[in-house]
Amino acid sequence: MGLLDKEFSDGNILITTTEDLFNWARLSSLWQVGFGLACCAIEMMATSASHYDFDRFGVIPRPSPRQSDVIIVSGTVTLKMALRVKRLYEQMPDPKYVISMGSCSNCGGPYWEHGYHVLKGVDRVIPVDVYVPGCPPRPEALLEGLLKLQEKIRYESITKKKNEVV
Amino acid sequence: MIYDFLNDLTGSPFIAGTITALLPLFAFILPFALFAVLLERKVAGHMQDRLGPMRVGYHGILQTVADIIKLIQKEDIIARNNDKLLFNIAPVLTFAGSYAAFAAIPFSSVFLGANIDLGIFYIIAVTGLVVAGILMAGWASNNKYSLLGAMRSAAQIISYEIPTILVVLSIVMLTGTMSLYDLSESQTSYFWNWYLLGGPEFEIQKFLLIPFMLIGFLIIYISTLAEVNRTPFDIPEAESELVSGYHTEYSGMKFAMFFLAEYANMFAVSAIVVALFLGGYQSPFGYLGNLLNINWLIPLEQFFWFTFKGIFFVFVQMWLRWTLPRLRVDQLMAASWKYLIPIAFFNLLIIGIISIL
Amino acid sequence: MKSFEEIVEILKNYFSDTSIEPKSDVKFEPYIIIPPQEIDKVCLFLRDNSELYFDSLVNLSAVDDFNGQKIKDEQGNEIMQGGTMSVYYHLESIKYRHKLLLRVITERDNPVVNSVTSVWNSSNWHEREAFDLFGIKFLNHPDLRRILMPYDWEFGYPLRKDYQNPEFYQGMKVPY
Amino acid sequence: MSVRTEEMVLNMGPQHPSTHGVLRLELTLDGEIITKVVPHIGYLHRCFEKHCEVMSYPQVIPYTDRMDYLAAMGNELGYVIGVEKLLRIQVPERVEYIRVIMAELQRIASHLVAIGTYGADIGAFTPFLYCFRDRERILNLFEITCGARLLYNYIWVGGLSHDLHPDFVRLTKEFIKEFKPNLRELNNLLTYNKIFIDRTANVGILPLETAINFGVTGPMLRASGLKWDLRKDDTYSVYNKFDFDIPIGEGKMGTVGDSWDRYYVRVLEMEESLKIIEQAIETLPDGDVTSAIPKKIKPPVGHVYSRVENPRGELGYFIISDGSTSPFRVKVRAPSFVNLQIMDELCRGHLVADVIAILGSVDIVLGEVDR
Repeated sequence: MGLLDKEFSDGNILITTTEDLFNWARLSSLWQVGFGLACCAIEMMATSASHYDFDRFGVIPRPSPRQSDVIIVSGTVTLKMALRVKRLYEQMPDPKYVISMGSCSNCGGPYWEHGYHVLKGVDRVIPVDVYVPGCPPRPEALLEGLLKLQEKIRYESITKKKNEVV
Repeated sequence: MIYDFLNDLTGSPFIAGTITALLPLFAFILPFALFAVLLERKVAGHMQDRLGPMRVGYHGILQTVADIIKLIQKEDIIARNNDKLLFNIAPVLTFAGSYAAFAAIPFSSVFLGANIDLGIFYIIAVTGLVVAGILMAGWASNNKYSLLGAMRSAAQIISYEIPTILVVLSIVMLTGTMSLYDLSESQTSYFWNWYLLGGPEFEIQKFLLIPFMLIGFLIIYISTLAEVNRTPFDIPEAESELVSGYHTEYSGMKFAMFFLAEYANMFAVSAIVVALFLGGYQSPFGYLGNLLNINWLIPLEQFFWFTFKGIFFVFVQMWLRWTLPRLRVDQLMAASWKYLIPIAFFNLLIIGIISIL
Repeated sequence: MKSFEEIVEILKNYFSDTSIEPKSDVKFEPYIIIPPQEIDKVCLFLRDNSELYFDSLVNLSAVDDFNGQKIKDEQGNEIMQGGTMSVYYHLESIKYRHKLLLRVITERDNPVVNSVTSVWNSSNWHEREAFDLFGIKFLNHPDLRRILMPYDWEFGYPLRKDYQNPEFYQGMKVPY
Repeated sequence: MSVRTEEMVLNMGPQHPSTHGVLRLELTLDGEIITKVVPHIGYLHRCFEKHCEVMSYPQVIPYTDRMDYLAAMGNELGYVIGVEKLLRIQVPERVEYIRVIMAELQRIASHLVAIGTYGADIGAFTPFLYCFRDRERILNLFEITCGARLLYNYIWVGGLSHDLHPDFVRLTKEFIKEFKPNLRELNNLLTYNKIFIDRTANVGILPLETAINFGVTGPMLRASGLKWDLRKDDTYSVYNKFDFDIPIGEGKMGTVGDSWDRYYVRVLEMEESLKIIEQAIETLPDGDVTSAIPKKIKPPVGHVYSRVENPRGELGYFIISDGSTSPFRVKVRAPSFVNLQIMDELCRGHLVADVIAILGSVDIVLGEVDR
């Protein structure tokens, strides 16, 4: 380990404070891709709407993936759609996060056995940060998923590798 | 003005110039844009039975700060098929266009970047850069949505410049000056001296002018609304049609520049309207500084009144945005060429006739 | 409003007995069996006849009758040989408020049916769907492509009863 | 001088803010004028019909929910009516009344989404959120009844999964009372807005002949001027006991059958649904909602076509039974699937912005288009 590496890996005050600031900014302003797939998309819309109000947490839908930070995969990913979802994910700029909303995108949901055209879990094409179970998840569940994601971002570090983070 | 003051203070024209140039950016545009975005979200939220940002800072006041810090961290994507040079220049140009306009905007009788004789002419000219930037962005993105958005935007801004200029012309004709400073100075002390209410000359013409001034004010407000691409004229970035229009392909800081330029522009056009029709930085009820005999209070009061009036019109723009649907591209053109321009033209004629009476 | 028998009567006046085969002894809904090569002519007649005026095709359903011979292929999967496939047409006259059910029976190994898109535009996508999921070819269809499955799906027709799902599609694992 | 011009192909979707899901439209443009629209569907093909063939009759009901996820109650109702026809079951009157109430509440909820998203497509975002706010109250009513917000599995073969909550009648009355002024507010904000009318009137005119030939049903067909509603014309459940009108398009702001008419028919239908709910609640009979649920569902060999008027049009189930406990084949005639075919016909010669206006007025749900 070189001197510089050591200096950075120990996490001195300067780095940790900027890191905290950056993490705080990232977690407070998670813009989602305005993108819905199936039933869960309706619940996602309901979460953005007046009663639950995603905007309270700083989440606003952006129509273009280039300007978004988080993609909420809301609904069944079919084989025909899977590569499009992947491309959408690839179009987003780093750092980017994925919330898999609903049983369908977690694991295929009710279509796991006989769904000849259903991808059994969106994690087969893109990496997922937070899974929200439910069919469809209630808006509260999605909010909880978002808070979990924020928690995850809070402890991210530029010096440590992502998978070392608890 | 402020340049002379700084020049005296530091003795160096270079430092004075730099500070004068950067002052509006850091003292006003950035804070204003951050504030305006937050205001927009709060206004939208409350109009829609929501709360808007709540978690970041007290009632979400730090929301836009977080947004900007986040946007700085984002990856800057330049796709393989983008025209790299234009793609990089476009946001800078757009931002520079709206930033340069602030040079001639009279925030108060002392806080004024440059007292140009052709102030209003200069502002209208440099905001033309925005169009160039948008066109470049649309072309360089190599994205059909961006291209359509850019084309629409260029057509729209050019069409709506004409009624704006016709109305500006009528004011210029009436006052004989293009300097925004002189215009503001002439509408002094009380609100009945505003050009919206016929100007400071207390004669029969003043009362004849009032209805035509109101028409002129409405026209310039509508057309400036279109120039900054706000609803109901937001077709260049119409979310539901063109994804995000000309800035679809931009990410990170470049997108933020477009974003800042948009909000800076909103204030710039409101400022023009305020300076032309609503007395500029003049207080509508006289000055507290005069009353208490404190001279240094007056510029502060003026600054307050100017930003207050400007932000009020920005608020009206937001209010309209969250109330109205958007027009279609052909209806938009028709609104300008069939209605606004002829009306503005006749308005100009009538104001001309009244002024020679 | 015409009853099923009256409609059959009118049809029999215009078409030969071999092409009109009414089935009224089934439970719930009686239907008429039409040969696959004549369905478009019969439908055109049904639409344009002033007494019948079936101006709307409500539904078109393909069905794998699965009544052939079960055999095993090389991998030991059970597949079907021979047998029939049917296409059901639900017609309705909005003007006279009567309904009719037609059935076309075709060979399962090489299902070919005449398209009725020229009669009712609404059958366009229904027929494409039947082609996509069952492999029934509709002659004279203007645009017979896959509709629900991906255009490059080459693993057969999923709604056939003996369909086997592939292991991988474009690098993605398909089974759970 | 001749200028070489080229047609541009614009791909809209599958990820696009206003395709209402994962629809892909391939637009061929001449400038901004549409010369051809090719819809590509199937991005949400979830193999409903295959599942029907392996599931038992009651197990299919949750899958029907997931087709038209905005009108799950209506989907269940159509399927259950079909199976009951096969089994020849008579269900208690209370069950029928509750089913009607639920279906009509669902119709309002679904139309609210349709209207709200339509507003958002045109650029008015606020009505969208107002609609969702009101919809949330209907979802609360569903939630106290069966515990689910969106997909209910509530209407069972021969009965219902739960009886009504004791508070249901009171809360529904409260909802109706509060919803009526909200509907007026919506009309003021959006329906009679000059810009909204400019954007939608005389856009995407659908003549009646074309509509019938394309098999279009539901509010779209009614907007073209035909009084055709299965609730009245091929009545099912207990709809014949209630007094309500069928609103049709009158070309108030433009031509009969334009987008505004399609939109307005939905607004009027919500009022009619309120009427039905009010009547049904007043005359709600007593009874046991689970008494007629059969222990074993094994219908005789045969086939049946059952259909209901869903918010988007005629939803039909063609159920073939081979005498076993699971259907031999279920074919769904999905209203959105049929209605969507007409996009090309409606869009030609219009501008890109009009495609959005037309698509919104067709009101599709992709879950149902692709099944």
